[in-house]
Amino acid sequence: MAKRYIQRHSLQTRITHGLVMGSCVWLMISGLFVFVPYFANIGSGGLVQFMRISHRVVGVILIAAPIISAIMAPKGFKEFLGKYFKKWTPEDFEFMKKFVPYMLGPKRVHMPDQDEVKSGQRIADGMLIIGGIMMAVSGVVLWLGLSVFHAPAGVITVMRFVHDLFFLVLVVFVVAHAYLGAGVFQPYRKTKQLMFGNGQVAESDALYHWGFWAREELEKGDNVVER
Amino acid sequence: MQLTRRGFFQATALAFAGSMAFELSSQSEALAVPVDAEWKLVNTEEYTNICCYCSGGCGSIVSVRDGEVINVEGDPDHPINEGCLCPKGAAMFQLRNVVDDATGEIIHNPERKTTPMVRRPGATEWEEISWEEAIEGIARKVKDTRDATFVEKEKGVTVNYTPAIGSLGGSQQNSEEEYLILKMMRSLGIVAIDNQARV
Amino acid sequence: MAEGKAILYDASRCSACKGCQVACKCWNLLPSPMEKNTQAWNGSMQCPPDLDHRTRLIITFDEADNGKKYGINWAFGRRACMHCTDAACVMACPSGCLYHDEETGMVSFDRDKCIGCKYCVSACPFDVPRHIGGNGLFDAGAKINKCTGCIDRIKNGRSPACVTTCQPGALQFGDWEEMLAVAKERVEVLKAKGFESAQVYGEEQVGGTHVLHVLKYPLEQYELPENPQVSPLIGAMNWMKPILGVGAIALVGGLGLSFLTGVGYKRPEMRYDEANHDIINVETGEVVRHIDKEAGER
Amino acid sequence: MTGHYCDFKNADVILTSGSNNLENHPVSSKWVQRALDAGATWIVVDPRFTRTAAHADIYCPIRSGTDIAFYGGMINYIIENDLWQHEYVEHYTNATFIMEDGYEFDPETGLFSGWDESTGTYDKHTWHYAIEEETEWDTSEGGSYAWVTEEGVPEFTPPKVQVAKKDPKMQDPMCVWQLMKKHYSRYTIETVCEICGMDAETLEQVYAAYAATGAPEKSGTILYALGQTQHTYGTNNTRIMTLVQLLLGNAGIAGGGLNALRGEPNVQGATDMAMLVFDFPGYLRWPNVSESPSLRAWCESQTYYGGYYTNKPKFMVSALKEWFGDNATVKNDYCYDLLPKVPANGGDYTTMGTFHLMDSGTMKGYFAWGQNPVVSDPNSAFNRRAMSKLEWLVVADWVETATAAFWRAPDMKPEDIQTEVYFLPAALIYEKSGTIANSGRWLQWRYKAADPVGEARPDYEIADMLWSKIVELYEAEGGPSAESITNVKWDYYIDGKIDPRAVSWAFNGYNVAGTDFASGKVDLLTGFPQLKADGTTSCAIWIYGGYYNNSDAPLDPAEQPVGRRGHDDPGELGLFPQWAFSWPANRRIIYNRASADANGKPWNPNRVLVEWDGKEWATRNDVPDFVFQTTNADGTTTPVPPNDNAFFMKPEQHANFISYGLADAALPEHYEPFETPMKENLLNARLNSPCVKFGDHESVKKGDVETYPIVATTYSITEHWQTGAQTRMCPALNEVAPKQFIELSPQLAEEKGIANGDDVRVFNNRGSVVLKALVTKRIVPLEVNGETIHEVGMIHHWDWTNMYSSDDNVVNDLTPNVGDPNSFIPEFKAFLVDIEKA
Repeated sequence: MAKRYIQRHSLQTRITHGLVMGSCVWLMISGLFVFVPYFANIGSGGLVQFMRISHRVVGVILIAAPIISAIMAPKGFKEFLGKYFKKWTPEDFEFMKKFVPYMLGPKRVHMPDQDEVKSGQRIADGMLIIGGIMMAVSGVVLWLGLSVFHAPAGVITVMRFVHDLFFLVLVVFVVAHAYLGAGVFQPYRKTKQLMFGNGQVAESDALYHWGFWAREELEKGDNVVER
Repeated sequence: MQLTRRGFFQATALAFAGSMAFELSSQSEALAVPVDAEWKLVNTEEYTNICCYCSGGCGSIVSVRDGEVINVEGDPDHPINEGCLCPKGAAMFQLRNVVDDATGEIIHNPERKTTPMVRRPGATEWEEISWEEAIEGIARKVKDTRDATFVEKEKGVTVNYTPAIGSLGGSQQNSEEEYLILKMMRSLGIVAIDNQARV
Repeated sequence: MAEGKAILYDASRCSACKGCQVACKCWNLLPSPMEKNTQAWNGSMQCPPDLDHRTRLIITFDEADNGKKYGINWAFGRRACMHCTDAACVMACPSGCLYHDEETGMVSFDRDKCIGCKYCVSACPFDVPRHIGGNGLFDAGAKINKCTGCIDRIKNGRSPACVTTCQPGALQFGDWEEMLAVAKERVEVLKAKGFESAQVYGEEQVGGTHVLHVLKYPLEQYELPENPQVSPLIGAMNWMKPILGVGAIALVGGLGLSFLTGVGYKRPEMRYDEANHDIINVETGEVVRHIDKEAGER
Repeated sequence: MTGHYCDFKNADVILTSGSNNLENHPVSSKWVQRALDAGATWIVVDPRFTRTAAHADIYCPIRSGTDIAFYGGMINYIIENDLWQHEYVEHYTNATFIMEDGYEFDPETGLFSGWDESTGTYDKHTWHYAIEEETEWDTSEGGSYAWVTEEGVPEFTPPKVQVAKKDPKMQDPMCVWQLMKKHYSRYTIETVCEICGMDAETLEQVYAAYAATGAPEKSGTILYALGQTQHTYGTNNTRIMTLVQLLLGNAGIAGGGLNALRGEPNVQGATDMAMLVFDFPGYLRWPNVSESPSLRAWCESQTYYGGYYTNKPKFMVSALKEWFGDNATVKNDYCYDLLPKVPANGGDYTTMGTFHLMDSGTMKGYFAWGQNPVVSDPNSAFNRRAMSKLEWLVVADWVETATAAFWRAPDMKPEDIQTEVYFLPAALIYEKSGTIANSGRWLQWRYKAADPVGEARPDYEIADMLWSKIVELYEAEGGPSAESITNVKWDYYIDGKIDPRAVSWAFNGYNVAGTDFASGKVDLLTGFPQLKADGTTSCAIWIYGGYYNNSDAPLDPAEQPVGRRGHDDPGELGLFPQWAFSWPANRRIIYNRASADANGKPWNPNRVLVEWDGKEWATRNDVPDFVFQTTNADGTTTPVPPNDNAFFMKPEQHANFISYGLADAALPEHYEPFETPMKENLLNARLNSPCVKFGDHESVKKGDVETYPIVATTYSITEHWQTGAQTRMCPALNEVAPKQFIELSPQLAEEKGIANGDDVRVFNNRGSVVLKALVTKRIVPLEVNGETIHEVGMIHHWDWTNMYSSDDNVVNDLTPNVGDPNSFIPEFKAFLVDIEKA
């Protein structure tokens, strides 16, 4: 009997995510060369200079990729926002309540059904989005304010603080996101397929993770693939 | 760390000794005082000089390595300026060497002219020539002008002068040079000799 | 109270000849504009008008009425790195390029370590650091340029180049305590001469600066901030790094624990029977759960 | 300078006038600050509130060119208030001397006695003393002047010793004191303020502060520079300051004197070396047609009847021996005739005059040795045009100066200019060795540090190459008076190469018999007292005697007095006698006899230069500048007790209030600048000095106050130097002072609609230049004789050359090419212009 899969992410989404992820990782690594004294001193300066310049180039990708993607698919972008900014259900709250126990005892703790985007996901990804925006804004101000323009020292200092603070925030959520999203966490195995594979989730996994959404999709059948 | 003038002088006393005797001995690397391998003036020979601007007579020290001037600054042992120099004096290094703003390299000052040149009548440009050409050309002109205008006697008095040549300047030269220029000019019968004292 | 060495700038002795500006250039091999007539006229003797990428030190000029029939209060000031004890630039510098010289207290830098981030620029309450190179959008290769206190000279037994060259003795160099005493004594002399605004600047500011000023006229006539402060954010940012380190370790630890608890996790393969709204274990065929749509279950 | 830079620290009051010493002689700031720290008062009198004025205890503005009125008022104030130093004036000056009948100054004409309208000169007969008696030199064997008759000494008739009539009580109406008192009685505070423009209160404050140095133990020093000398009466400006110093007993003491801060590194050397039309090295007179057509005439006209200049024939004969070597013998008058004689119109050969000679076609060839007259001389547009008539021009310099490049000035057409111009690249100061003299007369040695860049060569090599070629031509081809050239001694070679050290031997002087430059054997004299007039000694410049006198190490300047680096400071007066050498005879403060009273007791026990202890001049912190002992035949010495001959370089050995030395006044008298905003001279009937030099030349184009109502002056700033050829070649200096500017008051700026930073056109009959405006409260309009006078000041360091910083505007296009009749120095410091927004 053929197995059923639900098409969860489009190719565009996956490419956008890939670009954002790659640039984010690169930005974090290259940023370390300014942030961490040890890294700032590696090599004779050439490496650090390369990192700093790449930080700017890649920063442009980070900012540009989602914007271009949104322009290319305005409807999808609107839906995307809708999925994240919606009213929380009792299951959403329950999910959050059980989140830590679940992380430390997935064999015993069972999570409630979820919509297309889990409440935890909404918080975590939301933090990534907000963090990304803050990094982008502060980054651009720092960049232009120290090169092309001569921004007031106070502005630069505040922006540096913002940039540093959200780096801290992002580190936490990116690592967590990767831990779960890449399926390091055993119950989440195979989820990496969603962004790095064909964007499809197996029926069984979909039922486990996003019960409400999976059933709706299976009932609708539009995005269901059998093979 | 004691930073007195004396301390500095002791540190470089040997180098001074070297500079004092430079005319007698060949310039010796051994006389230089190594201080610190990173030190800008490591292994330099130091020669005292006197500033070339106002007539204060401030002392300066010229530090030289491998025949090239590395630094010029005030002579801390000089009783008049005690190591200090005004902006002009402090820039004496740049008369010879400057930092190229475009490359950051130290280069010979490109504004300085270091080749004899002639500008021919009616020409719009200089022409570089050899010293021999320059000296021969000038000597010929001097002789022709002098001989054509020379006055040997005036009202029975031996006067031996030419009104047709003038010589200006001298305050920039050393006294020995002033004397040689003066002696040359006066011996040619030149009356019109003046220098910056006249302005 | 600061310790170590200090440069004392006595504005009441300064003849504003700019010998210090030039000596700084020549010793430190800093360039000056060489393209013909590139410098504009700014209507003042203060040239260049501010510190710039080539210039670590300027003498400032300010004219104010003196309330008498003739003459004015013409204040000559010095604008360069103050060599703060609580040096914001050192705190802000991520690469360790900027540092406090322990022996002298001078804030110097190791140019090779500069990564051009310019964080020092925004941190400095005196707006001192400038950078050579790195102009334009990508800002590549920018390197810090500011007064080093000539610690190379100090370590080799000389005073900083600006001090060495100062003819009227407006710049002196020595132990911090001694320079402070000289400054205070001078202020008393000036006050006795009728310069009531005379004051020492740098004793208290930012932990005591290693450049002390004797000011002859009111502070407004000098390009010095009344109350220089290190922004608290600069300190906060320095706390953030250990926090991040600890946080990262905790996070990794937590996630590691989480991972271990998840090892061996298995769940049976399920499928959904949309007709009956049943979730079925594929292997056993057993209905694990029924979605009671009529009861409003989703 | 009568003193030297370090001596400023000894002053109780420092008066800076006609100088911006902190800016233009920055090392003075060190020593002035030391004086201030010791409690001195500093007075600055200047038309502008300069960086110097910013530090003064008292600042007093003054209209440019009115210094004689200012100082005349001070003299009057000192005399009226009895603040002068009685013992000093009575003993050491000519105040007690009685003048020749007929001497007078008439304010109704503004002229001294002896004026000849037809020649425009004074017959100075009445400017001399009335003579009591005349005696002869004792030239007999054993007599003081026995040397005159020795073999080898040129024949000349010694001068008659003149003993002037005196009135020790200084009451005789014809005594110098009474005449001077009367002369300056016209210079009241009110009149001075009307002329100079300051208010009476400030002026009196200045007078009182400075006159306080009339107390015997107090010292006051006057620092001056080109602000005093660059006037049509500049020499009298300096004289009147001397008068003040003599009245107050400030000459010859530590912390006193009259100190000319000279503007060029070795202008003192160039003056010593007589690179001047009328002079012979060592402040002797170059042979001229009227006074000294022969050696005998020279000796008779130049030798003083008393004082140290009785020795002039020794200096001259030794110098001729040095000039011509073995060719000079007593039989041929030591080749005196081979030297050129300055013609009667000698003044026409001074710098400004040479441009007239070029313009008229007389002068065809010109050398400029490190000088840039096209920018530094007045009316430079005229000078440029005059130079274009030259057949050839030689410029030796470090950079292409505007003089070298005159043919490509913005207003020139190179194609039309037929002048052949040679540029010879010169070595920098640290690319060669030699002696340099500072303003304090210190002779110091410069050591070569590196070889010249490229093909640049030291000027001594350039001179040697050129001279050798010229001699070669004359030996081959002959020519008029070729012996003037071929008989010259030119043997300054060491190891076959021209060498400044050999010239130093010539400066110091040597015994002819024991010396042969070619073999490197030199018998150097210990000092100029050893010079003789009989041809056995040779010395190029007597005042340098003793500066390079160690025959044991003639090749090593460090072993010579000139190379000394000792720091001994006897009396802690900053004399530093073991540092280098100060001419003459290592005297650091000249006229130092005057530092002690008539009995040889120092006026101030803390500032002892010399002291008589009752038996001898036991304390000699400085080398005595007077006859303090005589040497006996057996070599022993006998002390000479104190006498009044404190100024022994004068024939009467007393300092002069009234003097016949200058062409234009026996006592300094106020005249207005050549171009003045005044309609009349408030002190006498003559507006301008009667003797203004070159005022009639057509190129001058005198401007009047109706057309050009603004007084202008020119000056330097500390960041640049002279024509800027040297300083604009240093990028760091262009950076600290990038543009040529004009300073003007906010009032004038408002009147003319000019804002700070604007371009301003400055113009008069001679030219028009555009400069950047520097509008500043440091310049104030002055109330002069009831009218408001605006003054502007311009710096002058730019021309059309230089790859870093250039400007087509040459400020000296505006200045008048008129000068002082004594010094022939132009009047850069006061002239008329108008301005407008460009």
